[in-house]
Amino acid sequence: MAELTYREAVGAAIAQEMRLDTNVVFLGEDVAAAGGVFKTTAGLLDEFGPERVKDTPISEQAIIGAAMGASMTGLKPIAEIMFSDFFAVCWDLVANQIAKTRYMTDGQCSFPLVLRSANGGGSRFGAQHSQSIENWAMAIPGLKVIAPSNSADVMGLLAASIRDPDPVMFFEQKSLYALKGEVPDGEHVESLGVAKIARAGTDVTVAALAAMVPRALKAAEVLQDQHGISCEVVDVRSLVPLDTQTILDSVTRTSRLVTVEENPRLCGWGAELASIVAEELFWNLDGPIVRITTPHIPLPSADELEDAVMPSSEQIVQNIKHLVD
Amino acid sequence: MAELTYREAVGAAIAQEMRLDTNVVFLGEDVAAAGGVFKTTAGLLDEFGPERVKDTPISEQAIIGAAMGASMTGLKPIAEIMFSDFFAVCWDLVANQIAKTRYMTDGQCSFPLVLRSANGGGSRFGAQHSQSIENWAMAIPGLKVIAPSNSADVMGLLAASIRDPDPVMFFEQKSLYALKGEVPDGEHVESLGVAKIARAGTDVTVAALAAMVPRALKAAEVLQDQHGISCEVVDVRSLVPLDTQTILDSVTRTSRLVTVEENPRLCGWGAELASIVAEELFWNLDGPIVRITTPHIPLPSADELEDAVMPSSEQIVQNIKHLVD
Amino acid sequence: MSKKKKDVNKSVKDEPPGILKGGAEIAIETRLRLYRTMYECRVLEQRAYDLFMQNLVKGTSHLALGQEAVASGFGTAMRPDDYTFCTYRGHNHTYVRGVSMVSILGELMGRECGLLRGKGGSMHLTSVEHGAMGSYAIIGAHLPVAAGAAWSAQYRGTKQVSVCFFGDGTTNIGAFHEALNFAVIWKLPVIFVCENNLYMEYTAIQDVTAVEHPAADRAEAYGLEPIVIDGNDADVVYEAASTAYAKARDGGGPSLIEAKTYRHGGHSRADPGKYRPDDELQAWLDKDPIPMYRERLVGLGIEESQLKEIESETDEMVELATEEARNSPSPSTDIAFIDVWADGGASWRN
Amino acid sequence: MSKKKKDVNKSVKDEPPGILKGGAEIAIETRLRLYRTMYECRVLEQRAYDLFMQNLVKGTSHLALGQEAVASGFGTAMRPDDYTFCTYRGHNHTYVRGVSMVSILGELMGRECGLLRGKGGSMHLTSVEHGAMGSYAIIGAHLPVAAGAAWSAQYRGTKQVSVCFFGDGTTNIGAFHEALNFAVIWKLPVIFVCENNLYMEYTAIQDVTAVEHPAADRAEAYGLEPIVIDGNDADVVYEAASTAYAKARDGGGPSLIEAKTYRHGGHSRADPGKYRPDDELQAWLDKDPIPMYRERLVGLGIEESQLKEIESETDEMVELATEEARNSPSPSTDIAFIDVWADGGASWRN
Ligand SMILES: Cc1ncc(C[n+]2csc(CCOP(=O)(O)OP(=O)(O)O)c2C)c(N)n1
Ligand SMILES: Cc1ncc(C[n+]2csc(CCOP(=O)(O)OP(=O)(O)O)c2C)c(N)n1
Ligand SMILES: [Mg+2]
Ligand SMILES: [Mg+2]
Repeated sequence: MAELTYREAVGAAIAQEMRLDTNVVFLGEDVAAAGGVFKTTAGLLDEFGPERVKDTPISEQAIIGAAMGASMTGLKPIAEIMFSDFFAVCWDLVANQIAKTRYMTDGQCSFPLVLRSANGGGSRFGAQHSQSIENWAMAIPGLKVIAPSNSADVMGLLAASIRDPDPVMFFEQKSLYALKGEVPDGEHVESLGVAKIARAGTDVTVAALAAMVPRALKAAEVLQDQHGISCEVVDVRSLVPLDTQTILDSVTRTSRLVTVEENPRLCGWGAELASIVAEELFWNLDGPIVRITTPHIPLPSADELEDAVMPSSEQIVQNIKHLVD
Repeated sequence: MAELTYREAVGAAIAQEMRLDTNVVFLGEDVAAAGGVFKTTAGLLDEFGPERVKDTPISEQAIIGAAMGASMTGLKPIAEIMFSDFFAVCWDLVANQIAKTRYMTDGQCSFPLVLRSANGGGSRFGAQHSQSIENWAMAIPGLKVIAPSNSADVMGLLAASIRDPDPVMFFEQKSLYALKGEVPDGEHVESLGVAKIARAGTDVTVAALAAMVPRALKAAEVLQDQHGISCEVVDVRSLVPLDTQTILDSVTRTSRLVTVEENPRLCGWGAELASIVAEELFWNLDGPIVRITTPHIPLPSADELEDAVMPSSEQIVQNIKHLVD
Repeated sequence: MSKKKKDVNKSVKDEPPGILKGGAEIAIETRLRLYRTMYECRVLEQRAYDLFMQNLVKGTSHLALGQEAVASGFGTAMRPDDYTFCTYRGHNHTYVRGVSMVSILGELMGRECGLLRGKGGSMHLTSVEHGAMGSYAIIGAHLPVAAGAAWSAQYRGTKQVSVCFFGDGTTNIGAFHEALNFAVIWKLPVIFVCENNLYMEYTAIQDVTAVEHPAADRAEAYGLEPIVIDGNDADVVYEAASTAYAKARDGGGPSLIEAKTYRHGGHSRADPGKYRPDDELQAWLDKDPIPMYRERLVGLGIEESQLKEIESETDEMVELATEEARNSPSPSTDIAFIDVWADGGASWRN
Repeated sequence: MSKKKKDVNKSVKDEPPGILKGGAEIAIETRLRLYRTMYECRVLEQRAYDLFMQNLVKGTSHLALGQEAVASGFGTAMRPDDYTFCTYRGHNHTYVRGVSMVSILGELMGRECGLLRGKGGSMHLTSVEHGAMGSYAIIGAHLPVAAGAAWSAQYRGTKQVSVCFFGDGTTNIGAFHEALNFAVIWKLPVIFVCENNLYMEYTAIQDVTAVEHPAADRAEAYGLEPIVIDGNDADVVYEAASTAYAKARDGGGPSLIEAKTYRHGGHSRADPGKYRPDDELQAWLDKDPIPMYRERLVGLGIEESQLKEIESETDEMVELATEEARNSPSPSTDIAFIDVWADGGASWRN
């Protein structure tokens, strides 16, 4: 086991896969010579050279379009979009072209590509650099959607995403980049579509993603220690494919579901999960399904303001206490 | 009462508002001289002249950006995006700029504009010209989201959208354009944020939107006549603001909720509604919340294929029969 | 402005459409192939039009009647493993890659025999096995995608060229700009072909564009040579295409070619095209690429009978294709629920 | 390519930075204002930098140290009711409209006295009452928005001009292209100012751009005159700005101006800017617009004492502003939950 930061795990996964497959190529803004503005891809240019690790202009449509065209003709591109908010400038390529073309062409083309991006709040970057947009991607048929919460998952799931024959949106929570964690030695690959029980429990299932996982875990500890409430924390990890089995199994055991989402309220992944459970496990439930989200607002910039709106472990504790009491 | 098509109601609403307020201006591709590719805006150029009714290049970012800049400096622009799928090419302007700038600037700017577009399936246009993207808009704080099901609502809600001081995404279901309906004489304006009970009932609340409303109504008739099941059909009309009061009242009475969505499965507005009801009316419910949606796939083009995937009144009947039995 | 226009005109090959060049260097077999291809495109799309009229084609459809010289010229100059990217107005560009008439007509009618078994429709014709890498229905998107395929060819060292067809209206969207700059800085083997048919949907391109030549007047913004060609002259197109292919294959990077042409009909099925002045339409009908090219061939000594044979063979071909497509069943609705993912499935959960 | 470059050079005002023109026509009061404004910008942003170093500014921040002549030249030439649109590197462009130092520093520190009470932060400075219509943090977006404000001014007949500042890197994104074409065809009173500081974030603009002058070499693609100016010479900027404002106000339509300049520091807070060659950096430090302009003023007979007074007044101003901003409380967290809508609220349901 080596200890890697979440940031380092990104580069390690890409390097691992580039070593194994010369069809893997990587492009983005400031990713090569500068090693990425979050320094996630430092060293790749040196190891793999300028044919495989490429700096681009500020042309997100060209970046994603290039990845699409390359993927349908034999390469396995990884494209970086610096901040996930910027997917809005190239959403046509993502949502209308990459996601749909396999289906529209009766399965003639595949798009083995990864679009990775720094996602989420907590870094005081304000409303245009802090969004959690996993739900934008989840709403589009044809995209796989991954959002890891720790270094080992970054490495294993990013490697799996690169190997996957379908387009994968890989969201790195930027406030976690400095977080350290153990990563298995040697080649490390996990499977997409598998949730992880990050903490076992019996009273309530708490489904969380990315930066909300550590907060949910902390809340679970407090709830156990101070209130005798036992939470099972599920790290959803993969929104598409969604491991409904693990989640439904957990809720079957606990009879309660709380989701913790970083994104604004409306149409988040938690709503989807809530609707699945409300339909499929209705008779098993012992109480209302509760969603904890950022309110339906853009994110403010100042630290106190941002902290006030994003779901905190205290808020999770309060909500669950209230629910279970 | 005059009988207008859904298509004519669009032009009537714009004309009504342009007559009342010279700050209302209208721009889009092929909207002026040609009267729009769906002929919704025929006659506006003649009546209001080329200063107020303007043809643009194929430059959706410029169109939406122009509307934004004009709205923050005194005008009330209406911009047409020909097919709602094309919002993907200008999503940054919509989701990151228009929606967030009022909040980010501590309320300094308002954006009294309307972005209207032909939305939805059923016209055999294939995956890139048939999407229902109300949920894309609903997921973005700062956007109001309207989707009418009939001529009177088109007229009343579009007029209200134009008068509204906030940005409104106005989705016209293109397969309804030829549908005729009564529209009140004289100035006609409704309120945003009000759902309508399109049919009263006692056994189950069916929440539907746009083209799904007539299908839900037809299903309700069949269910009543053939199965003795009484459906209350709620035409949601306004996703943001959402009239939760009308919907929750209805579900309180019927104890059951079925949503009928045209969009692909994941993260649709129905999921949001389901999650609200699963949290707030859990103890009132008599059974699972059921969502009827298009599967999580792009839309196919051929008529039999498209019909096979979009929610039909038969499918609504089957689902509700199964639920209530 | 006046200075600017002169500059451009100096360096462009701008021929008034209809004045056909000699093109003596083109082999007669190639010429016959150009003629046959244009003629095939013409009858194929005329048939498509008839089928709309009989309500056998649903949804929408965009014909390129009058623009056949562009598809034929590029298609004929292409290598079999080159890549084509085109738009919703892509029947001809797809057809010239060797895709069968029956699969095209079948797709328009949404039949089992259709190229995409009805899942894509008229706007999305694609045949990867023929290098027809898709028809894209949202303006601009396929320009960067074509650049990406060219990047892949460059990386893999295959000498394949990617060619991307689009209209005049497309030059005003952002993706055009990004793709051109991107292709040039990476020196990609891609050819951008603007078919300037003077209109976007119903709006004249000159009413919404800051320059006279919507593509060529932008070429220098990317360090490219401005090229305007007579898109109704199959020989001119063939030569311009050959030059651009050779340049791309030799590592010379991208080209941007503006081919002036005209669509005989409206923008799409629903459009009678009434916004176009009668005399303009008539002038272009007089410059129909097919009869003009036929005349040239006759002038070059080709027997009338040989041309008649091409024509009757093609007419028969389209009849047979129509019959076969009409007799093809509707696709099983099962196929609507598959092939979202590479494993053939569509499920998003376990 | 070589032909092209010559063409552009012929028609541009391309001065090597540092060679200051006489500019004898500019009134001395205006010159003093230009100097004062530059100096104010400089100390304001130096203070912002110090506050980062003390960890009193969270998040990110982008300084324009070295680029002050552009903001000052345009700001000074502007009419009070004109509109400014700028980027995340917008402290100076906002400040020159008359916004107070305390509200800018307060915003950077996320205090109650901040221009946006901490809701926007460094990247989104906006003061509608001063015509500072926003700082936009996603590349390209504000170009069409600025065009829209110009459209509104045109429609309302107010003779206001909209000016839009952006960087060299921004010229390669789609919105640039769409906005330029759009502004020209509608003849909008908008000025697009590209501050070419040679770098996007960490990548040199020349490595990712098909032409030498990222903005000016694209001007002709929109029928505009290519203009490159020395962006480090406040007089040159002021004159170019005045010309463009007059043209816009007279109904002459948009201008695109490329101002060559350089940022002394890194792209943003996190960046030491090490990717820039030492000699390049040194050469530009030697061309610092502020000491150069000061020297010119002295050469023109301005008393040293008068300049010192400006400087000490400004130094005191920034001290006071810093104190006031530091003493300002954090905003009440309540404000995070309001002002999504024009009614002041944030609710999406009844
Ligand atoms: C982003 C986008 N905007 C608008 C449209 C609608 N649309 C389809 S074709 C067309 C006109 C395109 O004109 P041009 O590029 O000249 O091609 P042509 O149809 O003449 O071949 C328009 C506006 C679209 N498909 N995509
Ligand atoms: C669409 C988009 N892509 C990328 C970024 C990240 N980014 C912020 S500033 C910047 C560089 C911009 O360079 P330039 O336009 O030259 O302006 P400068 O920072 O030099 O003033 C980049 C890439 C962004 N904000 N938006
Ligand atoms: Mg055209
Ligand atoms: Mg720059």
